[in-house]
Amino acid sequence: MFGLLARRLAAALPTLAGVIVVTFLMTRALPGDPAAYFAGPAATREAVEEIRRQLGLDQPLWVQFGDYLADLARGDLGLSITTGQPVLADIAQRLPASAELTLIGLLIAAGFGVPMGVAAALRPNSWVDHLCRVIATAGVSLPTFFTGLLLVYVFYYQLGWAPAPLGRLDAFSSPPPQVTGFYLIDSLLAGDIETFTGAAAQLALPALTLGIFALAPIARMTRGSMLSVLSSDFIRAARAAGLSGNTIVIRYALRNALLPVVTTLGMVLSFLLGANVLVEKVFAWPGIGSYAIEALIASDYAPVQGFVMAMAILYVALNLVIDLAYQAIDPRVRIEA
Amino acid sequence: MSASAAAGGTVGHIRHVLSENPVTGLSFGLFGLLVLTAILGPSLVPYDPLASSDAALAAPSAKHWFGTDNLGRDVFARVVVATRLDLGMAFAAVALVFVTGTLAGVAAGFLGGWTDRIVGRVTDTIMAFPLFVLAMGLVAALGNTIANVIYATAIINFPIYARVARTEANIRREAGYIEAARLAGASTLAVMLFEVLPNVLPIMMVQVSLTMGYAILNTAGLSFIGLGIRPPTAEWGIMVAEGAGYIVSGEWWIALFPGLALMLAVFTFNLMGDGLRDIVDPRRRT
Amino acid sequence: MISRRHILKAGTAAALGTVASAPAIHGAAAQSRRETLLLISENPPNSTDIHGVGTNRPAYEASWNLYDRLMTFGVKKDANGVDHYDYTKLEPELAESWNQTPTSVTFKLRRDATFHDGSPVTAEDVKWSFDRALAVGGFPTFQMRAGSLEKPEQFVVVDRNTIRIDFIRTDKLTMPDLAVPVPAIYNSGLAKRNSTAADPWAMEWLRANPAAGGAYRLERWVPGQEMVFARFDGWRSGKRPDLARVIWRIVPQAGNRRALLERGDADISFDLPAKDFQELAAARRLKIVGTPVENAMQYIGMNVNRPPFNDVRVRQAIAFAIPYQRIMDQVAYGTAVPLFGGPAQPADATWPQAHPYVTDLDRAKALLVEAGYANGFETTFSFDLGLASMNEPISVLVSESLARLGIRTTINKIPGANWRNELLKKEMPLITNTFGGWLNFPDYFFFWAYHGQNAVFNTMGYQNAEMDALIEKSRFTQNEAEYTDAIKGFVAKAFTDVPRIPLFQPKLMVAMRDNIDGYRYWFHRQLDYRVLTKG
Amino acid sequence: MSQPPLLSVEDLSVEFRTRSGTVRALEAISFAIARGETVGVVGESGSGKSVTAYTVMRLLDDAARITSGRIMFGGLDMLGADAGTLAELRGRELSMIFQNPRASLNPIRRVGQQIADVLLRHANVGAKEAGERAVALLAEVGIPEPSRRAKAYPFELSGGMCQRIGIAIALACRPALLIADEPTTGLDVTTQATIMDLVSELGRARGMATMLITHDLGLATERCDRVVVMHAGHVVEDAPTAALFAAPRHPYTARLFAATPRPGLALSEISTIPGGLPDLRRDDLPPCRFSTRCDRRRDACDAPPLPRVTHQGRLVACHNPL
Repeated sequence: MFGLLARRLAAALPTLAGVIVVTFLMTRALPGDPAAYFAGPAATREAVEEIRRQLGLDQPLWVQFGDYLADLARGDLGLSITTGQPVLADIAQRLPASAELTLIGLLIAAGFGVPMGVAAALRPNSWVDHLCRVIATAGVSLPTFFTGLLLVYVFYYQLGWAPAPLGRLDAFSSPPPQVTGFYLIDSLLAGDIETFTGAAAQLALPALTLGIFALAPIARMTRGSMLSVLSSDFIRAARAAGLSGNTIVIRYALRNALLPVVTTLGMVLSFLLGANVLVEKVFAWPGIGSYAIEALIASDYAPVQGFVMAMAILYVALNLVIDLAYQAIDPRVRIEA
Repeated sequence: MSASAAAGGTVGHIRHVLSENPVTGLSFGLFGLLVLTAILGPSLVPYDPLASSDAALAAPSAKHWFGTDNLGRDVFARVVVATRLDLGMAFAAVALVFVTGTLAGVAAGFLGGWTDRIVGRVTDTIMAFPLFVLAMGLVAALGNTIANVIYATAIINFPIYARVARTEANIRREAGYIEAARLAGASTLAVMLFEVLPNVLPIMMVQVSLTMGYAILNTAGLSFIGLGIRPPTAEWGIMVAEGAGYIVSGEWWIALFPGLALMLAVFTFNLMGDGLRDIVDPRRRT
Repeated sequence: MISRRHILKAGTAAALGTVASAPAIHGAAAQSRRETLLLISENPPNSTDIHGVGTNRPAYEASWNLYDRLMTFGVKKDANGVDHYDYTKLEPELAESWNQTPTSVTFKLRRDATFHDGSPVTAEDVKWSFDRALAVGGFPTFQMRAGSLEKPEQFVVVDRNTIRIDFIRTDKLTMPDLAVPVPAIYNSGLAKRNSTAADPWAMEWLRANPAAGGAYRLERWVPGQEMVFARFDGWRSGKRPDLARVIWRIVPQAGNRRALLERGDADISFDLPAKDFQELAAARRLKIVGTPVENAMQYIGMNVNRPPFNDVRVRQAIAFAIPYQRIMDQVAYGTAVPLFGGPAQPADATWPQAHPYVTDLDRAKALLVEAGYANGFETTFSFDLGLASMNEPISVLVSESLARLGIRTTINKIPGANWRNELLKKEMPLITNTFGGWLNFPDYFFFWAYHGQNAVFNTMGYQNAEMDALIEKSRFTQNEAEYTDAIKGFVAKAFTDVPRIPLFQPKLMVAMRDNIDGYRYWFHRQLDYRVLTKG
Repeated sequence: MSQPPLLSVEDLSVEFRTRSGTVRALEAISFAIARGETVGVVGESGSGKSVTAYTVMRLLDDAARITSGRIMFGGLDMLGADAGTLAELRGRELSMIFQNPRASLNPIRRVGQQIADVLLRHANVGAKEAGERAVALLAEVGIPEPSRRAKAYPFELSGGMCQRIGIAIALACRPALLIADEPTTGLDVTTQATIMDLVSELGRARGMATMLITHDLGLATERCDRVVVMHAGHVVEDAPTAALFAAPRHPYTARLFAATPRPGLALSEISTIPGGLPDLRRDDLPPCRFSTRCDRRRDACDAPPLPRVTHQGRLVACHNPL
């Protein structure tokens, strides 16, 4: 178990190194000039140059990179100009919001996508199959920003069913005492049902937006995987043994078919974390995606670097979790490991 | 089997796939429509897509099918004319990554060794980024131009191509005809380019159709946040972004129609990709 | 001196402290909505300390409501009956009275004034605060200097409740400059306790921890998301505010902000597109107030040092080619005062005022031919992406109109962070931009925007000896007639040479629910919670 | 035979629709199996043996179409039965063991549980009893340490073990007919014999009829009462083992015999069957699908229909039998 962890982390190191270098170069190439920003609105060109010198921005790139690495080694990700906060604190505070949103979105996608994939696989090339395919493809074809806007317009503005798109809680509630940072969990831990329903209501539309987008990969993967499992020998054997339809589809076929789907989930999740930057923007969701967008547009590069680092680490961690999940489901991997 | 029989077989196979999957036929039809719109669109539209007028924010009518935007420009004309740009950008990006990604992947899969390791590292590093944010960062860093949007879109799609091509080349590495070509004295490069590559191409063509949709979404997403396209150029993403502010005040048509066009285009390419995969590689249908 | 380390390396502890304190107020949600104002805006404040490095505009609002100053401005009704700060009247805030002589002013502080932590406000606190504004550099120091407040020796503690400010020159801006947001009064004892050897002015700590004594205290701040203010019941510097609590939420999408206001989920916002203000005003479902922003304008600037805009005929041609009315109708939507089609010569000594140009493509064409550009030319039209909602449609309409003269423009959107940098370089040939000054004097505007000192706001790089002479005269003359003539002179010059083409004077628009009263327009364009009431 | 057979297949034709055309997999085949009888179905790969088995089990996939015929099993019309009836029947009255035993087991379910699943479904027992009986069955099929092995996953067991599990599943509910589809393919020779012994032994003990599908004519003659020879979707010969062994009448059967290694036959004497199976997608298949490979072919062979002559309890489908 620890061996696997260590091997995995070692394998991820070159990737992380690549991410650090690329991010550093990319952010230095951003058009903004922190010196001009810090120098204030009425500064002369000389004043800006002076501040540039003080900030060390006149140093050769490799010296700046050295400084950056040294700071990174101390866990110092710098300060955000936009929020005025240390990037680490910002990310620590916003990550749970993104994670909660993305996970719920994924749950919605899996909740619909898996049954859709199964239904399609049970009757390939029937109208059910075609319908599932069209729905899933339509979902992934909708730009998330467009879906989000439409949902807000219809369900909040027109129908009034959804609460105002004001972030994780309505303005008059306070967040539950922080344990996990996931409001749904924290509010339940605190026994605060009102906050729980409030948080769930706020989550509904943005999570649905993400869910619609992630539906296709999950439904497709389930369908394909289900089709290949359904045509495999042991399903035929199970039928020959007269097992009931439910037992065959769920206990025999689906459990096997989910193995490759679990692997896909990792990809989908990392894909969603990227896709949710626009969703967060639309729903005023205080996650790290909207944080990164704002920072990038403002050429505020400490948050951009911090965000990318956080995502890269998350990506590695995610793959590790997927491996572990795979082990939990598949005895073959478990015993070999 | 004779050549004509083989050709007949392919046609028959395509016919079979289409009859089994009417949705694919529909996607081919839509694709034709999109391409025609991209080619002929600018000469067909009733209004200059860039000309403002006093008839601002007019609702859809017989005169303005999709209404007009905040500057009185005809939304229908803009949506139609934008087809060429949106498809063009996505196509350029996909063409770029098709060439580079396929070559890199084939080299990695066929040669193995350090080539494989380098390509693997590059793809891993790209994959570790949240792709949309990487694209944003690249465009912001390289400069806010259409060309850079295309490069950024190509870069974030690189891992998909490199990985698929790598797998396919790797499978074929030990194939009989490769051995035969090698024994016949062909150089490694020649074997790779003339034996492996042509065999990998059909599968990569399927990827083209599948990633076209993603490329369109990506370029539109970038222009949604103000990167890439310069006003007053008509482009679907930026039109949705501009129209977004008008939805709440009831002028839904400004965002809705470009949004629908965007969706339709992506939808077409995704469905077509599925269909092409059926034709090229029936076993892999998912 | 600012070190990069210093700025970019944050007091992690301070920020985490803010976050961790959130649960402590859990349960305050029950507070009645009637006493709570929900304010929404597009951009978040990044500090509570107006002296902080890189403090953004929304943070001025936080500072204004958290901190007190010695004096504040009076109030008057504007033409529409809306409360408007009165530049001519200074009123007591922390100072209960003052005595001004030609060489100094002496303030008596309120004896009963305390900071939020209960410690009394003393002259030492005032001295420390003003010293700090001068010491930290950047914007606060610049703003203090605008009122000839330049040296720490000018601030003299007379006794515990008395402070004297010595003048280094006669400056009509000194007294008003003491009532702007920058000279806020800090709790020096608290701040010093949280300073370090490396950070003697507690810059890091004060960013998230106000050491203030104003009408509101900071209840919670989740950076980038919300700031919550609670009324400070020990406030003595004015009438007890009506609102017990103010929740300020960040809502990035304009459409969502409108929806929130219309559905009654939010109470007030400045940040709506012009068109929404126009429609909401027409629908009468919300109270919409628009006040022309003093000394401010949206304009087209041309780089006078480069061809083709070094030729005044080309600049005049452009001024005749702008589709002014269409911009008013389709961009400003009535939220602005037009600045075109005025009389041939300046009518009075006010600023901004309408210039004589109107849309006349024939005259524009004739001028271009005369200048040798019969076939037009190619150029780039740049604007700040951060203000795209106004700038982008303006640039589209202008470039479409220029295209009729054969002038082919490429529109260049510059990210907000880079805009100031590009302005500093003074290389952009053609821009649209907005500029305004806090201090409402024509000569103040011209000194920054047209003077040969070539400040960053002189985005056109315009330098003209005659212009400079008129501006200098207006700044220092004591003679009213001479002052008026000088202003009319430089305004006329600005319109003839036309390095910048004024388009309109924007209005500061605010939308609020019907039950919100007491809104007051301030030159700093931020909301004053203290005077708002909710019925 | 006064008693009706346990299974009768009459005039059965099956087609597959594929992307490349229609495959006429079975054409008008007939045969029967009596209670307690062991019948071998023999032929090359692709001759339609497995399709026959799956058709009887009604386990064909969606691409298959039964174009004619009737299958009666214990008085039930199998082709007319609904899905529920069939599912009740399978595993209880009619069960099957497969070639490639490991692939026929659910890879991520413990083998004891897989046996118990069948018992729970058909045997009207509770979970606990099903578990116990599963262990007992494992013991019965000769698996040592059955209670430990019950907790194993298929990949932890050898191929032979897996096939024993397959047999345990198939026999769990004492079916009347067992279809064994090449049950020993892929197993080593000694295991092959043990498995076959097990099938015969348990079958005999339970009075069970067995349909043994194999390409190995030797194995069939060794184990079966009667042998049905199939070629390219036709039943070409159907005879009691002894009679068939003594004198094959169809040229294909004879060829098969010649191609089967047996004791006392030198390797050089083993002949191969020339040509391959015809492409069953062709529209112009000759009435006798063996005619292209047959050295006894005459012009009459091209004239439809294919004769199906039954004489003294043995059937031969040939114009020019031996």
